[in-house]
Amino acid sequence: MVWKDLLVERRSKETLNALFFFGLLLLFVFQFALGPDRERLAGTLPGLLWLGFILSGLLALGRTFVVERENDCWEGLLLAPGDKSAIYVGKLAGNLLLMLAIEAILLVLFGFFFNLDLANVLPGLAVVIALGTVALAAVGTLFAAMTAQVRARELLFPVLLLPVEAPVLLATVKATEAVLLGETLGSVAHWLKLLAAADVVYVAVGVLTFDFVLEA
Amino acid sequence: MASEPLIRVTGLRKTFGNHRVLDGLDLDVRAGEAVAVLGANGAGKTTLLKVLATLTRPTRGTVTIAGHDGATDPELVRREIGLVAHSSYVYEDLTAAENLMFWATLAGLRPSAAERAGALATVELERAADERVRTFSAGMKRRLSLARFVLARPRVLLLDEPFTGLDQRAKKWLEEHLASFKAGGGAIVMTTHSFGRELAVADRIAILAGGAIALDTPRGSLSADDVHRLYALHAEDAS
Amino acid sequence: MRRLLGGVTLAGLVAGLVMGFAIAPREATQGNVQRIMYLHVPSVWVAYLAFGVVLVASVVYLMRRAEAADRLAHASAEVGVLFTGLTIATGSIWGKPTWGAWWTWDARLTSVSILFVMYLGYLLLRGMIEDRERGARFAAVLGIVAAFNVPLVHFSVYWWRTLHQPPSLMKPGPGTMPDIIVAALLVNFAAFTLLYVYFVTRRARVLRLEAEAEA
Amino acid sequence: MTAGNWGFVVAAYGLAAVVLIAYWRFLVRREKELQGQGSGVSEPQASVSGHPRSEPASRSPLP
Repeated sequence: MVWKDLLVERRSKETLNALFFFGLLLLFVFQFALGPDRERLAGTLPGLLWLGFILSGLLALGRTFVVERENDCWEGLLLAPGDKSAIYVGKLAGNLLLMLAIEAILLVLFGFFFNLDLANVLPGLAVVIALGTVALAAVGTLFAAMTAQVRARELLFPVLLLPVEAPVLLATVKATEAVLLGETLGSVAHWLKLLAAADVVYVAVGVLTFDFVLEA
Repeated sequence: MASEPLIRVTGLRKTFGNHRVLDGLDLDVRAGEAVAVLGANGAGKTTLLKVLATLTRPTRGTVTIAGHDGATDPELVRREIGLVAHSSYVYEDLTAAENLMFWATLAGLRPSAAERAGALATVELERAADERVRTFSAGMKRRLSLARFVLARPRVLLLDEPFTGLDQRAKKWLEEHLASFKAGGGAIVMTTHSFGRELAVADRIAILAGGAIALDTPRGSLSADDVHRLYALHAEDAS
Repeated sequence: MRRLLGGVTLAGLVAGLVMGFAIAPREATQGNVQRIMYLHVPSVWVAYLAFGVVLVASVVYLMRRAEAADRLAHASAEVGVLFTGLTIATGSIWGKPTWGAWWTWDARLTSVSILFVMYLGYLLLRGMIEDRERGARFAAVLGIVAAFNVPLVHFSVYWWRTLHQPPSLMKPGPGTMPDIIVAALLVNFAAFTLLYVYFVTRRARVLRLEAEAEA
Repeated sequence: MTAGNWGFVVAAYGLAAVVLIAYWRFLVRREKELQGQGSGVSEPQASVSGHPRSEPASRSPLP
């Protein structure tokens, strides 16, 4: 599954290119909306960063099953005998790779535009981002499969996903804030534990229920 | 032939909202038999195929394929069937060989390179194996989607308007392919809204109207004109 | 049976009102506004109860495919959203005289609001799917995800609000409440639970009738 | 600060009463509607009693 999706993506390069551009635009929008004042931006930076991740994540995750829909392969997946959770894990892994790639790009752009010194905080930041991204992608993949066949899916997907991801967003923003201020990961251990718990719960629920989403 | 039919549908009903698409449909298909289901657009042909393929659950009634109930054991049913719908289930950005490999892997098969090449040769796509599906014609895509079943060897083929959009050569090829599938003990259900090549393959003709089979008759020596006369008669009756 | 339940519920609600307004005294620090608690706290309780029932019914539906379980989940989610809305509204009305603002990002109000939008999404999803069976399946999956999310929401919001500022704003600490107020609260808890059962059974019946009319 | 606060209490209870009664009336009306329709048009078995019964006659086990 991962192999197939990556292959498709490499051939078309649609998603990654578009998302790169989207990330760049987001930065401009943030900058314009908040003004050029560095001081003020610094306080909102963790929030902005995750807002950027979430928005591009919504786009990327929402497209999870577009390949299937455009090629009418949805029913084919369904009809494949065997365990459907393998499809979920495959899609999740693909989404994770995609999102981490986008986030890496966004992070570099943020560092560049907002004059951040990322080198020192990178290890801590990487942990937070990785934990948060798994949680985002796990629920996102599941919900994308659910909304793929529904009317008004572009609307329904974020409407369902955002409230569910609220705790993840709170945790990641707070943890990112601490890391950017130079605090150790230990000081935000409770947030990291919450994120880890969310990761475990979301992935487990996803694996267990994906069968029911896909089947008809 | 006193054996249990390969496909047995009893009292099938499927509703969408307030609309009963299928209502009280019965159908039996035996091994080595091909049934052509004729019906107007919107008569429920595709819905029938989807229910047979375990893609949607019946509202009422049962579908049994090779002794497995589609509602309770969809996995077992899925091992026995091959569905070729309007959509061809191929990824446009992958090559023919990659598509085949993907679907085989998903089905839990581990075909050797020779087997894969053999399957592509069976559907006469060996020369296009490494070309992207995007460049294929409709006939080639349909052949490719059939290639999956050369590997998986289902006992039941479900075809949604299989001859539509194919050129003469592809039609002839499909006809022969279906005939040999039948000869190998497989059962075929195919839908159509107007008879062409289907007549040659079908052993029985079933007219779908008013949500049920209005007429189920051996093809015998019926001509396409006869079938259409029957269709007009029974479809109007039911509606 | 149903009339009996309705009657008992009504009696319970009346008893709750009497307890809350006539028998329980004016609370010393908050004054009469505290009486909103008799409405607010049982509403939260019913909301959590309802979402717990959604979880159980969803799991049962996915395992057994019993349509009754699906209807129970649907009815319970709807009633849950109703009471969550009430919780937020009454909390907000309580907040105005107490904190001087209709809305503060208080930990409880925030987490209840997240639940509100989460389950509103659940109802939205149900409304958007034509195929009854598929709608039931997807809703069940969402009901499970949402329920497992409840503790995560709770902790995250609690830490978010309280870790960097003293957690002093709203503490109707049970230890400090006079017995009579506790008693009034308990009566209202019971009455609201009955009301929940009454609403859910009725709503589930309506859903069954709708399904039968369609089939 | 207490004198005017009855207004808030009344508002809270009033709102709750309006919402709950409205929902109750919605349930009653919808049920009447469906029952009238059910007994008039389709199958006679369409519930007259209030028994919670799942899908009648849907899964007949015998072939």
